[in-house]
Amino acid sequence: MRLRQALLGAAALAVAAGAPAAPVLADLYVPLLTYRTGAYAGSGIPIADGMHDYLAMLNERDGGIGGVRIAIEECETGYDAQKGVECYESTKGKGALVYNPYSTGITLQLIPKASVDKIPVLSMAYGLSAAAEGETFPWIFNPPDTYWDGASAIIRYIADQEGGLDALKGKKIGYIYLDAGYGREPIPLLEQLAQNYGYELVQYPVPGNQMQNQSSQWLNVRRDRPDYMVMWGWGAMNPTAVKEAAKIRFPMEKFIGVWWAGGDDDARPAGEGAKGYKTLNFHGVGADYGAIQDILEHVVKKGQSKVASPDKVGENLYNRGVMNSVFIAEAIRTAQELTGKKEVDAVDVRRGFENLNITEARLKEIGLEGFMKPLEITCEDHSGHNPVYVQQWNGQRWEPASEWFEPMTDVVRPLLEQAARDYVQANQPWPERAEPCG
Amino acid sequence: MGLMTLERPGGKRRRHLDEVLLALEGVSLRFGGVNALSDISFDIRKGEIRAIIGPNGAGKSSMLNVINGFYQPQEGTIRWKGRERRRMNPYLAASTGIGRTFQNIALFKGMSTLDNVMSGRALKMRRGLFWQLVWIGPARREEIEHRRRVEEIIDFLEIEHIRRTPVGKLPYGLQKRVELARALAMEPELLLLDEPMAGMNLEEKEDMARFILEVNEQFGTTIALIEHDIGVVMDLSDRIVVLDYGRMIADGTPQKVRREQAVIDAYLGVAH
Amino acid sequence: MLYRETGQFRTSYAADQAIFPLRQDRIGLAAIALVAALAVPLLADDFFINTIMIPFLIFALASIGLNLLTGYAGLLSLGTGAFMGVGAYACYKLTTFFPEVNVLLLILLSGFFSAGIGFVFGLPSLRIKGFYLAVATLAAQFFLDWCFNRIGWLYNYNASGAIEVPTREAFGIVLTGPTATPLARYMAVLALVVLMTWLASNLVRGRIGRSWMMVRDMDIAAELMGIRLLRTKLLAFAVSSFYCGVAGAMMVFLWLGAAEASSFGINVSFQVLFMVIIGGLGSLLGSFMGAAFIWILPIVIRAVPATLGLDIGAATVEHVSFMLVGGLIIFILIAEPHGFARLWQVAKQKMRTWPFPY
Amino acid sequence: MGEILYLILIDPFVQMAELPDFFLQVLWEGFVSGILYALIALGFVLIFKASGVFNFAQGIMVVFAALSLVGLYEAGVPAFLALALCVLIMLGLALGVERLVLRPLVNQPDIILFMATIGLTYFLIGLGEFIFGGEPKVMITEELLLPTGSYAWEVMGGLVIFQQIDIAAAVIAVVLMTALGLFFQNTRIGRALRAVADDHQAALSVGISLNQIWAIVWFAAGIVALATGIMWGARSDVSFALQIVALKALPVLVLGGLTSVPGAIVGGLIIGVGEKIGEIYWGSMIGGGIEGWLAYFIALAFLLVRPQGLFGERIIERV
Repeated sequence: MRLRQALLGAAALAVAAGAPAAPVLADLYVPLLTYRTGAYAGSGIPIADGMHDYLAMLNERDGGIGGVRIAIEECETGYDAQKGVECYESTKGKGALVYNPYSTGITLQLIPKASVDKIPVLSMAYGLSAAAEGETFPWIFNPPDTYWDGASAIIRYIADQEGGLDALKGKKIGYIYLDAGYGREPIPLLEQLAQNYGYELVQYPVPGNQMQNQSSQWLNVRRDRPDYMVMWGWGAMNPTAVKEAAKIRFPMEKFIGVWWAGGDDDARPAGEGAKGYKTLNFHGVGADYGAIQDILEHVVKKGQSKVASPDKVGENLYNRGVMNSVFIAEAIRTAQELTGKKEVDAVDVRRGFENLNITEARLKEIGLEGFMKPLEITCEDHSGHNPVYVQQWNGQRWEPASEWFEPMTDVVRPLLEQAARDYVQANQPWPERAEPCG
Repeated sequence: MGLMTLERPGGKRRRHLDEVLLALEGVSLRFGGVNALSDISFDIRKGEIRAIIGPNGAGKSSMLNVINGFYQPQEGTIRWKGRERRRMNPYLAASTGIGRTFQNIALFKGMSTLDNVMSGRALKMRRGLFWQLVWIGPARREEIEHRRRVEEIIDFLEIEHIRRTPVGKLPYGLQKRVELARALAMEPELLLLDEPMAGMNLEEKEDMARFILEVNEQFGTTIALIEHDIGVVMDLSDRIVVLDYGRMIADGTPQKVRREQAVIDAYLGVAH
Repeated sequence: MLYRETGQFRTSYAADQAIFPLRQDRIGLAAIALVAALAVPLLADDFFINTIMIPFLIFALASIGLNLLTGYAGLLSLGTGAFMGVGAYACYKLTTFFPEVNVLLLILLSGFFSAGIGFVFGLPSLRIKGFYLAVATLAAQFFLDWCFNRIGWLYNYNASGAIEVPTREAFGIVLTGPTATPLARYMAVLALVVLMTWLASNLVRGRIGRSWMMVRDMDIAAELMGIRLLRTKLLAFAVSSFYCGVAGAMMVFLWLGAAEASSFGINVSFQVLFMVIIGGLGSLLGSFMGAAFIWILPIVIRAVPATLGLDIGAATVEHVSFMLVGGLIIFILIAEPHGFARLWQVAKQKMRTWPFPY
Repeated sequence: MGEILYLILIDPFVQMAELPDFFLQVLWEGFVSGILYALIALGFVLIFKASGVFNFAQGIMVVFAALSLVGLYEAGVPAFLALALCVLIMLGLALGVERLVLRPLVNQPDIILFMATIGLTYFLIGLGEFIFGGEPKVMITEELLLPTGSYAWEVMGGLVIFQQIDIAAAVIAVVLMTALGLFFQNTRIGRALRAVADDHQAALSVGISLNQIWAIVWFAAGIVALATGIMWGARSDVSFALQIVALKALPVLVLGGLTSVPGAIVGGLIIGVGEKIGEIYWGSMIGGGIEGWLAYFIALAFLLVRPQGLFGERIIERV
């Protein structure tokens, strides 16, 4: 450690190689890989704020988790794989307990490393869907839902609107997505379901360098006249898509995004035109939760948060960040209970995740009653395949537009198992699970 | 006219003035509607110094460009070493023994004198990519062998002291000399010199004239040159072609050309 | 004082043509070699090797590749990132087809694929020059980017659309994949980079290197001296792309561990172009200096607040880092447009004649 | 084989004929994005013409100008005052660039100046995010009294929708280009600028101040950037991702010829319309999303025929 600092210092044009400001070892060190810069900052900033503020609130209100303070360190990745690896390498030596890459690309880089470096990766509802297979990926967790859950839930929702799965036959469903690993992941499932239920899937890829220039895709939509549009967008792609949809007068209530296409800043720029736009969600929005009020009181009011204004607290993606940190905190707490130690390490936290059981009662305890559905992770299932709901933009904020409902876990599960087998096959020799369950 | 009084060491020169190296017949070159050259016929014989003169815009440089294949004439035939050539390109010209210098110095500015002269050997070096990469062995031997020849030329032209200097930093006169060295490194049979003495002072001109003569004698290189300084041309060359407005108005020995009325008119600017 | 050549005579053309004719230079090189091959592995920690040394060497190799094209042959390219990508995807397919073959060999082989692609995209260079050509290379950048996304075969139809580096060995040592130690990967990178740098230095001082520089400095004169322009330019494209391709394969296999199309985006092209220009066009040593500067500077900037115990947000540091890097690039270009390589030369010249000012 | 040829050579035209209203819509969309490309390219051309600098920073100037405008507004400055202040900011930027970047780098090779503008791009990205944050912002379209509605035109049994903001963009682009044209044609500075474009040395020798000219063209390019930023910001939002779109101006630029203002406009329209038609009628055959590179290939195809671009000055090779 000292050598590295010395080398760095020497390179730093003789910046004094002082003692590193590494966290005191007794702390629970949680690095947050965030991005507040670059083309995806629009989505990255509220999530970063939410993640940071919940953990900071625990420090302020409870003195950390189980009485041990959390050392929070943000590392800026810019949604860039190179910087992501740099962040990983620079923080893992400090005793990182868990990583949240918030980028499919970085997640894929970390998946093989996790089992070698023995640090769990929490890719909350993103990353590799197959990672839900705990037996194959003991170090990766992607609760509460995988992309395939999301895609199947949207199809189920559309079926409900149309009056049952049978009514899907002959329907045309358009799929507009960011042309990268992230957007392409749901395609196998959507195609599978198209076979099962007889709808036609039309794809509209949006290249990364065309995110803000989507008029071609939407012209195609206008020509093809799909009955529904499904979107897997991120960053600057989302607001542009919503605007373009409004422009071609696509019926917004038939335009449904995944949970990542549901930032408040995604819908707001389109003004009135965005009214009716829907996205999936798996947690509540707004600030009317005890824990979030605590954040306002203990963190935002004290000026320790980076949010631009207090009314950003409670926005959809902010709450997404909060939920992410709830998972981290609860996993650490579970690990503390399981091991009896207060200062847990990354191996313990993995166990904590695997035994994570956030019940209604627990949600009430932490001031998040009704915020999300109870979540239970098992050794086999690292996702939970939790219920989701559809929310709708009313011009000002998101409002629930459906009850909570289950994704098509029965369709998703076999596909996940197959994908996990394929992954292992492609990455031979893949380590056998050595970690005991429980 | 008599600024330069070079002694022609005429008798000592070995000559094969009967053997025609390059012959042009009825060559015409047009750019769009402009006739750069019309119906030019003359020849260059082995071992001679042949001058092409004429006022500005007479088509002299175009003539050289036609000879070494940079321009394709629309009409006419060119016989090079006894064989008529249809399509010429600079690569063929260079590889069959035509070397040249340029009116506005065309040295490789980012390279040293040595590298510039070495670049004249480019066509003579044979080792391919593989040996170039490995270097040790054939490629290095080849490089050293050619280096030896190049050093001879450098000695000959008395530019040893600037061997390592980037050519961009050299004074004008020396650059011209390096350019000559580079052309000589190609070991051409026919050397085209485009205004080798333009912009030089008297002393530099004398040096350059001496080099041209020595090249002609020692290496037996046939030389075709364009030059504005009529005095130099008259003293140096064996035969002279005079161009004006793309047409040939005279051809012959200096003595003969000097007397032609058309030449005098062209130079004094009589209205056409 | 230390840097005097007095008393060292070159008695043959061979000695005069050596890369390092001066004894002091040879001693310096040996010292660097010792540090790189012994001191770094023995003393440095994983972070230093993984985050500084490996990427630095890989980018240095990519810079050499671009430098051969832009610095030596004078052809400006903005497609470096994509050519690196071709190498990476080729290597991925090769390791899929030939799992048993020495992975270092496959990394080198993958260079041939990017050389081929570079050759094709070099074809317009005969007619198109300067910035026009640069824009034409952008066509390669964006088209190849699209291919990396669209041609499922390239990434074995992974649902994630990414390539994941499998575990492969060379000489019985695991070099790629998650179980490869940073040290093993570092030594592999070092060996390949040293080898290829040596080859490049041979190339640029011989006939081929000279023919590139001829084309760069004055293409018409080069043509009239018998250089075949298309052939020379295409060779430059192919060799340059070979180097970039190998660098790309190394980037994914020996450094990142996984990649998707966006890993080879236009930003990478600019990153490498920066390295070449800041280091010095037409200088292999400059490629190393440029890569060191452009890669390490932002890391140092990011480390500064933590080292000094300042609490500045990660995003702010990033913003400042952008401003500093941008500002420094302009500053360096103003101070010495020919890059670090020229600065180094000038410094050496000063040392030679020290203590006399001339 | 025949089937493939049919798909490539005939089917797209059948589609165009079958849905003429849709084809009109495609043309219109292509026209509008072409206008926006042309505006970005215009900024490039102004600077290239006067100083020979290939200004890579034009894209980020667009973002920076739009961000400043929205940022000032969000800070409580009234919309039109913010617009005026933005003009001043662009003036400051032009003076700063001239003084700190161009003047010290005068007479350096093109590629060095090009790199300096990439350095400038990095600097402006950092500065912009530092001041205004990385969040995307909503363009203050209505506050600037720009129309936001749309017209629907029933034609040929269908519907063509014109966004008012797009029409406004076209109008503003035309006004801007005309104004610039008149400025260069009829004012002393304009004439000086054309003189500089023809020959730096000659211009210097008749007493034209290069520094002044450079500051003026950078300022003009800044104004163009501001207009582009407003228009493109209104179409999507104001964020740093916009500068990627600005890269599209490069093929437009080389297609038109680096030094030609009409070239930028014609090039913009060719690229804008060409890539829309290509994407919609041919793109789906190979999976779509080809717009990312199609523009470059269109430009490349033109360049192979005319290496100096459509309106560029002919490159004459001589020795």
